[in-house]
Amino acid sequence: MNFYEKFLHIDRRYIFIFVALRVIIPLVWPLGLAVTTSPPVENVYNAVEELAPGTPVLVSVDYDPSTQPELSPMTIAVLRHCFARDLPVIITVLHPGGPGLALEISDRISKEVGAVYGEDYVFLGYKVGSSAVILSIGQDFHVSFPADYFNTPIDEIPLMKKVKNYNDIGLVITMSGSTYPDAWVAFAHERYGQKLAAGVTAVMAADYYPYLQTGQLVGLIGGLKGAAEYEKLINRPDDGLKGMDAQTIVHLFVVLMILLGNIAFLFVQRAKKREAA
Amino acid sequence: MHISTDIWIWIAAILTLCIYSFLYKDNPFYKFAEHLLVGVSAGYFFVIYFWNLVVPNLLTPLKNGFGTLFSGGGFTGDLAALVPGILGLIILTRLIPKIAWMSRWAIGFYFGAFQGLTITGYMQAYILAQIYGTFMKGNNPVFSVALIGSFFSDPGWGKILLAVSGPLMILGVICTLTYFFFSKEHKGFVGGVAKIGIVFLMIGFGASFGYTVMARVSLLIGRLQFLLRDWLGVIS
Amino acid sequence: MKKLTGIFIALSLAAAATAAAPEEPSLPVAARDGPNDAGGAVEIFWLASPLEKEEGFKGYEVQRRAEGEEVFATIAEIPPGEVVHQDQEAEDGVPYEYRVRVLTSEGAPVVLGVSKATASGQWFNTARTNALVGVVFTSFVIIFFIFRARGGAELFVRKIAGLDAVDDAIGRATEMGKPILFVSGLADASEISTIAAMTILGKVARKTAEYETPLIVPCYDPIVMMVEKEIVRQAYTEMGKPDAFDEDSVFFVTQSQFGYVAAVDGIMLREKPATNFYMGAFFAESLILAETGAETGAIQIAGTDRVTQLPFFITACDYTLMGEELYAATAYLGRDPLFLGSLKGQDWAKAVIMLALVVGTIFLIISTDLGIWFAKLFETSAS
Amino acid sequence: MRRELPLAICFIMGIIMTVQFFIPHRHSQWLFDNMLKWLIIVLTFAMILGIGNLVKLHIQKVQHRRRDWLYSIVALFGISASLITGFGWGIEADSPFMVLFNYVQIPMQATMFSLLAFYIASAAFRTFRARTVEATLLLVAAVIVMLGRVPLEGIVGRWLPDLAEWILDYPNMAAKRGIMIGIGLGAISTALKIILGIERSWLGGGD
Repeated sequence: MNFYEKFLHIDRRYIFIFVALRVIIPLVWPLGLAVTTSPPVENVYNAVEELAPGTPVLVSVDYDPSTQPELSPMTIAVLRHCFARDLPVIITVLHPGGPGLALEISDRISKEVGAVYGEDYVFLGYKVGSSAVILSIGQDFHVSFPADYFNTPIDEIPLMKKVKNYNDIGLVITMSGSTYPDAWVAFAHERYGQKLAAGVTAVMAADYYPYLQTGQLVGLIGGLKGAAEYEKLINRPDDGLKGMDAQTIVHLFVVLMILLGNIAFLFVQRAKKREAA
Repeated sequence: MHISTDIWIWIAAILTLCIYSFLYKDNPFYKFAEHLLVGVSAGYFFVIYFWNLVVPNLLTPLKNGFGTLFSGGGFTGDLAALVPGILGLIILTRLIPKIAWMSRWAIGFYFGAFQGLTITGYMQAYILAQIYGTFMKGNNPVFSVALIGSFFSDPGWGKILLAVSGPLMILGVICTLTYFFFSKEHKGFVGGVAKIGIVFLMIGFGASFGYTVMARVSLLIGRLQFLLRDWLGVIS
Repeated sequence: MKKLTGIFIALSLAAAATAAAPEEPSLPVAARDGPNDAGGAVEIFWLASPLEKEEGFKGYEVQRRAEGEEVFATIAEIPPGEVVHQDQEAEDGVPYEYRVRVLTSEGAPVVLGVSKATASGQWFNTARTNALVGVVFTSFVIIFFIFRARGGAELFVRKIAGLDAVDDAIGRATEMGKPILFVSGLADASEISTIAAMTILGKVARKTAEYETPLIVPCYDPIVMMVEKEIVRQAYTEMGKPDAFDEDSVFFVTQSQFGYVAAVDGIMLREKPATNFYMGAFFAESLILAETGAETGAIQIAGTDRVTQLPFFITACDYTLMGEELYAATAYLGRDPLFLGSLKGQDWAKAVIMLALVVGTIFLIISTDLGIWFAKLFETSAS
Repeated sequence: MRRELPLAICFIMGIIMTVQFFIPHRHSQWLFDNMLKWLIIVLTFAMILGIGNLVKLHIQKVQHRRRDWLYSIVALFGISASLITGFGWGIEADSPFMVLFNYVQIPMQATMFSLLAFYIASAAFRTFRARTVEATLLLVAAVIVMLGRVPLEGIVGRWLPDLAEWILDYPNMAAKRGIMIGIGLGAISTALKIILGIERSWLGGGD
């Protein structure tokens, strides 16, 4: 077996090691590869920028741990942005697997920026029945969320005293690993004219571009790349940009392996032909 | 370095490593994790279904329904829950060999109901919506004479791509469908068209494969972040 | 063929004619029963008031009163820019009067107009007429050819490589003295692909019974397990080897997607099956299964109707049944005339769809409006 | 009773649920909403059989000291842990059941899922070879789309991501639509055969 043939039949465990290293190294020592921002993400950023300080933003954590690696970085970036702009944040959860994640993130980020619970942000928790919940917020938050996640009646929460329904909310951002944005578009935007943005996984992003064209979504954050762009916009590098480094490197590695594999394959084929001749 | 002191994080981390050990080869650690996962998850779904479905949709309505009935309130809609209740018990006849055949009644019910849902659901999502989508992109047709005309008045790469994309889409759908002709041998004209269908299929499969790589890497990033940050604390 | 197409097009035209066109309110306010709904809803439209352009305009107020009531109660406040509201709390059969008023920052609201409507549930969803036409037409063609096949018509079916390989794959396992692994997807018994997988399992089990090759069938769903157990038992009985049937060869694992995958991966590495079948509905796990199987050197035959997973099976397996080929397997392996007939019916339906695509293209070339009109015949309603 | 009755039930239910789709009326909607719940309840009963089967197999393994029987004890332990915590303390957010779910089941499931990152790389290397024209097309499309999704702006122009998007939007969608229409017809045909009792393998054998 010559070198090329050996390469073609390389033990796949070597590939595994390379993949693992190519993810671990950028996570530990970020490379800071350049990321250029794209209009859909810039539009979300601008929508937040345009709000007057004090205008509440609703962030809905509509995903579970399976899509968390992609969606948590963008949720964190958006929260940081809102807090930096003095926009109070109302957090809701429509996915049954989401409350734990939402709690952890809101806890961590509020501590980091010194946001006060009840004034700068509030966590309303999970309610079953996605479309019905979205609709009911249009009437009144009380319908679906009489109390917050910690069972404090929302009438006793300073922030919620100022908020009745969508009319009092500047922007809704849904972070979702499945079809929740469709429900938000259909019920919050179409029915109540609520300004809406979405954060989705990379695989889903293409499905939601049409909503951007029609203006049903003001902006869209797609996958780790989108999160990285948002981090760049708010100038606060974190998991998105780090993950993006890892993703880019693994991508290029896979492409390189395919190319090398084909070159080796070509040489082996040629050698075989020569032998046959 | 701030290694976690939470016992549950340690458990989660060790189990994560046990699963990863499978990449090297099958081994006792993997076997342990595998059997634990199968056991815990099998029980998990049963418990979840019980609390989230059986209790609110079977036990509670039955309790209310019979409550009203026995207190003289007559029959109420709650008693409709008897349907799945009885079907469920019929399914369990499988445990008694003598009358195991009765379970087929419940299976017939289950299969029949879903077939009805399938016929209409697939007609909408897989046939009508796809035909519609072949012609229309959002609210605009995929091609128009004007679009093609605009290429001839002002030729350019972007324009030609825009102009041919629509017709190419329709052609692609027709050729791919031809590949799925079963009652005609793929020879001659039909064979040629089916070949073009295969070209579309292969490009489509390649593109979908490439499109998914990124999402898969992010899963690995998530797990490694857990190990490196939440457990070992080597990254912030 | 011509006749069928004619009927199809005529029906589609009829469907288009009956579909309700979106109404433009001619009066300042118009209320109507919510179309194609379960009842309990009234839609109220109005023409934008000239006051909209003036300063101090705050929006509209929709009010309602039932027949016999004196006062109007406000049911919704509508922000500027919208001219439609759906009253979801109307009671069926009660005649209501709806009043829309313009709200301004100063002065009392100005009445825009009044309109009457009664909510009711409909017995036919006109927005689904096209689906009805489609279902009736497709069913008719398929049943027609099933009947023709019963009459003894000659039926041809083209080669499907993945299915031709089934015999060889089982033979190979027998020679090697190794088992065969059959995974019937990770969906419940309600999925058509799972049912197709069950039928293929029946055919495979007959072969393994004949050669007395061990068969391993781990199941994701308990109902699938129940049914498959019976199918395999039946296959062994029919081949005259009821004693060779091992009750424990068909077993339940877990309904957790990746728990199931962990277990099947373990089976592949420990039992080293010579042939792996993956038939049915698969999700993200497809590649984990197929790559693990490839590593053990098994022959792998996959079949799925999950379009997103096909690329992974195509690359990692030896043979892959794509989409409709999976359903065709039953007809192909069994050569039962009724099944072959239905296959022929599907082909005719396909031909009509292709014709519709060509017609639509021609229409689009003639006139964009005509093309859009034709495309809209196939538009589906979500509700 | 043994074969005809289940076939008849299947037929009737199939027709009812097909017709239901076209009726928006409240009664019809009620049936649809409840039917989905009922079917899952039936499934839950069947899970008793499934879990019973799983438990039986592992107990047998332990009893007969078959290969790897020690691990069967682990599986049995897992089932008991879920069932006992789930029925004993309920499934609220901080219950023992959810702790088990969050720190045992979720990490392992997520890890299994993440194996894909490795396998997608090894599968690409192993199988993406320009053996035939078809394989080459697949390979080229995959490489273009992969490169198009990496932020390489500045190194190569916008044309690469644009081309990748075009491939996804047109040739890829065309192929998908073709497959889906075929699937639609095949599924309707299979469902029809089941309703009509032509496809009856689900009945199993015997009388």
